Parts: sequence; C-alpha cells; structure tokens
Amino acid sequence: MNYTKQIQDIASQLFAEGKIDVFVGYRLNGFDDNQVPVLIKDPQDVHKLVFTDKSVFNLVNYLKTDHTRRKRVGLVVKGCDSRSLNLMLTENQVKRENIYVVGICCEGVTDDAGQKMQNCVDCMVPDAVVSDELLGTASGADTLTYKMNADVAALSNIPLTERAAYFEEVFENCIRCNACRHSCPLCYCAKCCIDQETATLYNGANTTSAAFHALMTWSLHLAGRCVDCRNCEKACPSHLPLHLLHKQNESVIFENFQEHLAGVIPEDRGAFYKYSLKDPDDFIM
Amino acid sequence: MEKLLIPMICKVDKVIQETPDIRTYRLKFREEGMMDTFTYLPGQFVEFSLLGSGECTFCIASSATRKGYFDCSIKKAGVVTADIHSSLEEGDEVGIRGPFGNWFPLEDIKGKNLLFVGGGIGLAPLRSLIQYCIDNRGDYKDFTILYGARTSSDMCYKDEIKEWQDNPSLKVVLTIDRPEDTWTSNVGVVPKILEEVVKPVIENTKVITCGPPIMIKYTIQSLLKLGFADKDIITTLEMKMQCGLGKCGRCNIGSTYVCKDGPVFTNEQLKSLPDEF
Amino acid sequence: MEAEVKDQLVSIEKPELIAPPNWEPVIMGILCNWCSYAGSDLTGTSRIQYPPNIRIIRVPCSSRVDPWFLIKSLQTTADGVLVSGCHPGDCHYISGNYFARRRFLVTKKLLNFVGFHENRIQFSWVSAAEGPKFAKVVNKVTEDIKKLGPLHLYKKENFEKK
Amino acid sequence: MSFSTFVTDKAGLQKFYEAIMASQETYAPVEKFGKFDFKRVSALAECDPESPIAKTMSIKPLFFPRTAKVMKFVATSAGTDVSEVDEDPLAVKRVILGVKHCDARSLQVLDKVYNWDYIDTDYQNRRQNTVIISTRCDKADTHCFCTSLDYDVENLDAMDILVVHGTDGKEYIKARTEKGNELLSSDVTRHASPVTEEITAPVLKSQYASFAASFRLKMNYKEVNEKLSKIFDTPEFENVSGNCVSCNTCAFVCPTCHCFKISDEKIKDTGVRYKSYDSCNNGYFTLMAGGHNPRPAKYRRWRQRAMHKFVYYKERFGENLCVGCGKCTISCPVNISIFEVVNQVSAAAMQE
Repeated sequence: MNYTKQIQDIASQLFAEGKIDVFVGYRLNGFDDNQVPVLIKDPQDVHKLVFTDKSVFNLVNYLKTDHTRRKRVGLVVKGCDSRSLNLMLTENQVKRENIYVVGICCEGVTDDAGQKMQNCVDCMVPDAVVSDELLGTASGADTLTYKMNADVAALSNIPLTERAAYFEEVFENCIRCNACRHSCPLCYCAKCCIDQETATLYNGANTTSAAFHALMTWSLHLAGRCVDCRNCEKACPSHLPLHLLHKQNESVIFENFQEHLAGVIPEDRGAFYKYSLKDPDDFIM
Repeated sequence: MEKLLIPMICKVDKVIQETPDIRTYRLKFREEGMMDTFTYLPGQFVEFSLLGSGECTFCIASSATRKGYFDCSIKKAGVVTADIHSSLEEGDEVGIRGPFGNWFPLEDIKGKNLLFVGGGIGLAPLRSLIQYCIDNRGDYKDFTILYGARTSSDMCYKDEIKEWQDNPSLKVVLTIDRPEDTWTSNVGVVPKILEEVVKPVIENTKVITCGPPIMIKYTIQSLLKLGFADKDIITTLEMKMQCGLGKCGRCNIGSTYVCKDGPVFTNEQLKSLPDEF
Repeated sequence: MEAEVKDQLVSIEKPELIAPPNWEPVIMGILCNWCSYAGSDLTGTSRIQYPPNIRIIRVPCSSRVDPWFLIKSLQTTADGVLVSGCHPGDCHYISGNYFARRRFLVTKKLLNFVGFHENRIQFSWVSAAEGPKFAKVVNKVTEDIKKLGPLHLYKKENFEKK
Repeated sequence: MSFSTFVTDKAGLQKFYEAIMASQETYAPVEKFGKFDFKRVSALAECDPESPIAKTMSIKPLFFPRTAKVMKFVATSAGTDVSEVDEDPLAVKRVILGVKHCDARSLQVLDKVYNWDYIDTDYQNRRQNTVIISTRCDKADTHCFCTSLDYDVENLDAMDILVVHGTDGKEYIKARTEKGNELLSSDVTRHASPVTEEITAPVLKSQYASFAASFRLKMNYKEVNEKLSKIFDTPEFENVSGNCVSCNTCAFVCPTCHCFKISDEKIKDTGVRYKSYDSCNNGYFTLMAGGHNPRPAKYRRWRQRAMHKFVYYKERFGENLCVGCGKCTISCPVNISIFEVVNQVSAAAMQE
C-alpha cells in the first residue's frame, strides 16, 4: 500500500485550484520509518506528504483543532478514519463543503514492530465510506460479518474476580493525562465531563478510583460512536489496553441493536441517539 | 515554614452584598489570637477555600490598620465562586491560607501624590491600600480616586465611597460606562475620564491601577500619553494561582512567579515580562 | 452464584473488608418521576413494606440517567443501583425510556465486564399503578445485594493509593 | 574525599541487587502492559533494573506522586475541621534500582524549585531517605540527548551509587555520595571486590566514550539557550506546534515537569484535598474564572513549555529544566520532539 505519489499530486492540484487552505496528511518523522501527521499550508511543502502502511494516526482528530476550524481542509482518510469523519459530519461538527476527502481503500496499517495492527486484522470496513476521491481498489464486501475481538472474548470467559483484578491493574496504571480523550477524533466537546476543572463533581485527583470513573465514563460516552481507530491506545503513555472497553461496548451494541456499527452509513447517528422497539428488554425486571 | 498547604479556619463574620454579583465576606479567625499573628500589607492575597468545592485566590480588600478582621470581595465568576455565593453565609467556616505575594511599594509612595484608578471588582485590592493610606494620611500628599464601573449598580463599596466623598482630604471621581437617568456624575470609560476630567499632576505622582485586563491596558496607555513614567505606574496582576508558594507553576510569566514576585508590578517590570497576562 | 460471590470477597484479600456483622447494603434507587416514583408512593400508601436500604432519587425521566450516575454511585457509597422507569410505550415523553434501555444494557454489560457482579446494577419498569411490584423489585434487589456483600471495587476510600 | 568502588561480574551484580532487596525497601522498574514503572519489589525476578529507557516511566512519582493527599477535612454545618494526612508511605528509608542518569539528574534539577522560598518538607524527606542506584546506559536511544545539555553526564553526582557495565565485561559499582558509600560498606557487596580508582578510571572512561559516541541527537546547548531567550514572538512556534493534539502526555511523563493542581473531593461531610499533576499544555491551565486566558492558543502553551524548559528555569534557578531523556517524544502520539522544536525555533531565530 503506497499512495504517496497520488496524494502529493492531489494535494498540489488542490492548492493550485485554490480549493483548500490546509492539507492534512502524513510525513516521515525523520529518524525511522514511522510517520507523523503534518499540516501543509504552503504548496511548496507538498513533497513531504507520504502514505504507506505506516500511516497510522487518525487525521480526523485535526478537524477539531484551531488550525483547521473555519478553513477548507484536504484530508486523507482510511476506512476507520472515514467512519469517524462520517460521525463528525452527522453530528454537525464539520461542514462537508469545507473538506476535500481523499479516501483510501486501506489494506491495514502496521505497528512499530511491523506487525499488522490488531484492529486492522479485525477490520470490517477497510474502504473509506466518505470521500471525494477514492484511492486503491475497493474490497467489495457487501455484508458485514462481525469479528469478535479476541481479547474481549478471552476476558469474558474468565471468572468475574479475575477480570476484576485485571481491570484493577489497568485503572491503577492510568496516569490520568487524558491523552486518550485528546487524541480521540470524536471527543470534540469544548468542555469535557471527565476534565479535572469540574473536579468537585468528577474526580480531579489521580487515584485508581478516579481513573476507573474517568475511563468508564469516557468509554460509555463513546459507546456506539467509537470507530476503533485506536488513536487513544497509541497515545496512552502507559500502554493501557483501552480498546477492551470500546470493543466490549461495540460487540454488545452490534449484537443487540440491529447490527449497529458506528459511522458506516452516512447520516447514521450513534447507537444511543436512536432506538428500536425490538431492543432487548429481558434484562429489565 | 511548614505545611503551608493546609489552611487555617476562619469564620464568616459578615456578608455584604455589594452588587448583584459581588459580595464582601468579612472574616475572623476561629482561634483567638490568630488574628494578631496574621499580619499582611496592602496588595497581598490569600487562598480562600470553601472546603469541598475548591480553592480560589482573592486579594485582601481591607487594611491591617483596621484590626480584628479582614475582608475578601468575591465576584461570582467560576465554579468555586458560584458555590461561595450560593452556600456561604454568616457564621459558616472557610479555610484561609496566606497571606502570599508582595505588596504595594509603601516606602516608594511615601510623600507622593497618589492617584488610584480602579474598575469594577478591581477596586478591592486598591481599597486595601486606600484604607492604609487614609489611616496614615500624614505620609501622603494629594489623594485622588478614580473609580469606574459598567453601571451604577455594579459599583462596590458604595457606603465606603460615600465616606471617601465626604472626606475633604480625598478627591473622588466616579464614572459609569453608559448614561443612566439617576446618575449625575461622569459617564465614559475610565481612560477617557482620566484624560478629560481628572487631569492628574504628573510630577511626584504615583498611579496605582487595577481592574479588568482590558481596562488596565488602556489606562496604562493613556497614562503614558499623559506623560507618566513607567516606574510610577503600579498595577496588580490577575493570574490563575493554586499553591501561592511558587511551586505549582500556574502563575509563571516568563521566569517570574506572580505568586511570589507579584502580584504587584510596576509598568517598568511588566514591560520586561513576556506578553502573557 | 454463591461460589462466585465468595470469590469476589476473597479476591480483595483484605479480611477486614468482608461484611461486618449486621451490615446492611445501601442501594441507590433512581426513579422516573411519572411512573416509578408514583409507583413507590403507591407502595407506601398501600402500606406494603419494602426494605429501607434503598435511597431514592427522583429524575424527570429514565433517559435522564447518565451512565455516569451509576458509576458515581457505585464508586461512592452504594453497594448496588436500581434504575426504574415507565414501561415501554408509556413514557411521559413518548420515547425516553427506549433511549434509556439501550444505555442501560451497554452500561450493565460494561460494568460487568470490568468486574462488577451483574446483580449490582439492576433495572425495572414500574408503572404508577404497580405498588406491589415496586416492593417486590426492591425486595429482590436488596436480597441479591445482601448475598453479594459489601462492594469494595473502586471505592474511593480503598483506592486512594497509587 | 574518595568513595569506595567495587568490581564484580554479571552474576555478582545480580547478587548485589538481591542483597539490597533482602535488606532494604527497594523500588525498581516493573513491567505492566509493556511499560516499566517504578514499584515496590521484593525479588529480582519481578523487576528489570536494565529496563529499556524508551519503555520506562520516570522516577518522579516516587518523590512527587501523581496524586498526593494534602489534608483531610470535615465540613458540616456545625463546624469545619482540617487535619494532616497520615504518614507518608514514600518517606521511609528506601533504595531505588535501575534509575537512568537522566532521571537522577531530574531530581537534582527539581531540588532547586522545591528548595526555594517555601521548602517542601515532604519532598525533602523522601529525598533524604532515598538511595539512588543509577546504571549508566551503554547506548543512547533514538530520542536521547542528555550529553548535549548543560550538565556533565560522565561525572554526574546526582546518584548515590553508580553502576557501569565496563567495556571489559566486568561490572563496576561506585559510590558517589556519603549515603551511597555507607550502603556499599555494608555486606551487600560481599560478592564484589574493592578496586582502586586507578584501575576503574580508564574502564569507565572508555565505556563513557562509546556511550557518548552512540548519540543520534546532538545540539549546541549554549547557542540554543541564547537564541531562545531572545525570541519570544516568533511565528515558528506556531509551525512546530502545528500537529500537537494537546494531549498533555509530555508533561505527565516528563521527569522534571512539576506543575500541579489542587482539587477537593468530598463524600457527605468528609473530604480530602488532593494535589495531582497538571500540564501547561492543557487549555484550562491558565484559564481564569472570569474567562480571561493568558495562553488561549496552542502555540502559546507550547511556547511556555519549550521556554520554561530551556530558558525560564535556567534564568531563575541556573539549571536547564529539560534533562534530555526523550520520554515526551516517545510518548507523544504524533512524535513531536522537544529537541526538534527548540532547534527549529532557534534556527529560525538565526535567520531573522
């Protein structure tokens, strides 16, 4: 998977036509083969853009920052990124006419060790679902087959107490830097409910209990919206397995709520913003 | 110097509703005798904590020359101050840490003409110095107070201003931003009144100003235009603070800790700081 | 269930935390204003007894219940939570409880996933006319939680250290 | 005065560590989720004193905990009471193993801020009761640049005991302070033999030389510091902070960031006041209640961070706040390197 040339061409053409003010893409980080996001404002810098299977970060995150607000943006999206973009559009966070989307039919990205990332192995929507221009060949799969996350499945099968002990360790190792939230493209609220500034209502301190509270609240606010791009997990300095919480929610939602998968269908809202009369009722007395 | 992060308990002696959103809390230490050891100078601040809600920084709005109590004027602005306004009544107890910070250069201003320029809640730190100077009236020469507020009902310390107006040795100029039916005094923003009505003497005068950041900015501009030297303009800065001890790093402006080196600065000092206040 | 419950207590490895004698659970009851709260009222006026362990909070609608409420109560004083609203189709606001139902399911499963016993988080539909049902529900929840013992997971006071 | 030095082999070093663990309260890097954090250990099997620098958290939390209780309080309508917290668990006599040089240096830097004006007694107690055993790295990591800064890595005296893997295959254990000397003079060194300065000096020197040669990043510190202090208003900060997502991770993993916030937590009538980490990259950091924010834009917060590290702290306390460990760069989701930032900005200053 290498679309470096195409993306450079598209970007310089967009700049030449005056269609965009800034292009958000990837560049080499300059010391190894990993890549970092780059905001290109000057057409001269277009040659910096690259796209390979090391283009990991979800760039939709930049649509919520000062740098791209109220500007016309060119953007590269992979399958999962496009789903989060879809949700941003549905939730009126960005205007469609202000962004030019270069969609990628993604074949999966790799981590530092060169292994295909776990979310890419399990990926159900590899092709960009929203784009002005689509690069690569679409996988062509019509029906969604849900792949249960292996970690979630394994954890669900162990006794409750062991699971509790495992998660206690997870929350204990959280340092509450909130990097997970900041790097999430869908956490765009101007004031976040897990932020420490409203500390009297929410836990401001960095105790295990507070971390439990913050991460649980955060993951529930993303339930039915999380697109499994793993930006949070990549940002976490303690390498916590945050995907467990999201994938657990996702599997419950997919199973019970008419196979809802966040952001796949345009104009489809998060699972908690709609309902069906057929939703399960048997757990309620 | 130990455990300065743990507050001392004070009792609210009196609550004065100054304006719809400003209240003055008169505080006394719960323990007898603490008040005597609590010495402070005009311009210093305290950390005021409503236990359970959090901590806020307020300037002491009274002078140590008035013994037995100290005042904090609190404007409803954020989470903690809203809690203070809604729940703190006479007889309640609060935590106080302090006093912290530096104070107005009392030695420097001795024997000088004084011009106080205040806006809104910015009169609170000035009030501390005004009270101090009134109590040591012999040390100072001419004495002018210019105070502006958005509307007449937004003026705090109304009773005290009346006292000042009745005091023949003080000159008090009041102004509001927009005309009102019952208002007979000046109308206009502070810098304009300063230039057009007050017309201060420049020689041997120290200006002490405090107010909203935007007011301070324009006041300093017009003071410089009038011909004041940078070192004669004294202001107190507003900055978010949490520890008051020069540790938490919140009040850093350049290499300056506002909580230790400030909050009182002359314009000369301000100019040497990066533009981040 | 018994074996699992025992496990949960032992796993904490703090003997002093195992249920003290005469321990009574605290249950947070979050009730919708239009049905369940009226229902609980009816239980009282019909003189039907139910355990006093439940502490009731009234909310306008069951969809007002943010998952955060459940997390916060489990983390502070409650040993269990009961959320109750109108029967499907009876919502005063037409569809509030349908939205709530989705959230409840996901919250319950997630809390169970991170180590809370599923009986600690319970939901019910109680209408304004169902006084006896409300008593039955509270009885059942109290009984369930009594079996589980006190909740220690992520309680503030036990997890202050890092 | 001279301190004792011992020489031993690989197995002897292990035994030295084990002897310390048996006799002292010991903290060492413990792996969790692929990341090493310093935790209380009782056996060598639990920890790895040679943990890779890129995956190790700093030792700052052992001196300045991520969350510390400031006080407890009871606030009822009847009255209010505050009380001090229980004994500090971090103030006991202890030894920390596997500390990197940059981490050891960070404490030396932090001492300055904790010892000016109000002296933080908690920090002092923790510091005095701790013996730091620092291992010199054999090879620099991708983002390390400690040798480029204003301190002498070779003769660093921030640690109490220095462990060097000699180029000759032997392990050298060297006391650097009185505290360290005292520990070494007990029987923990029974598997090692004392050596003289003359023998160790060349070995240590050659080890350092090979270590110093392995750095990818090198900068002219003096020049950078000088340039940065002169350019406050440069648009370059906007460029370098462009792809920052303001996630605050850099400050939380930084061994020298010392900003904190104070927050209250209350259940019913009783509560605790906590002091926990905060970051200047957070938009809320300087936001005042009235809505005025001196640093509203991302580049201003970045400027504060870079300038505080490389200029302000130096001006105020005479030390560079950045110790060159590269932890922020590794943890950053978009790999913004403080090294690149300061170099790029000072290079831009040169052009102006």
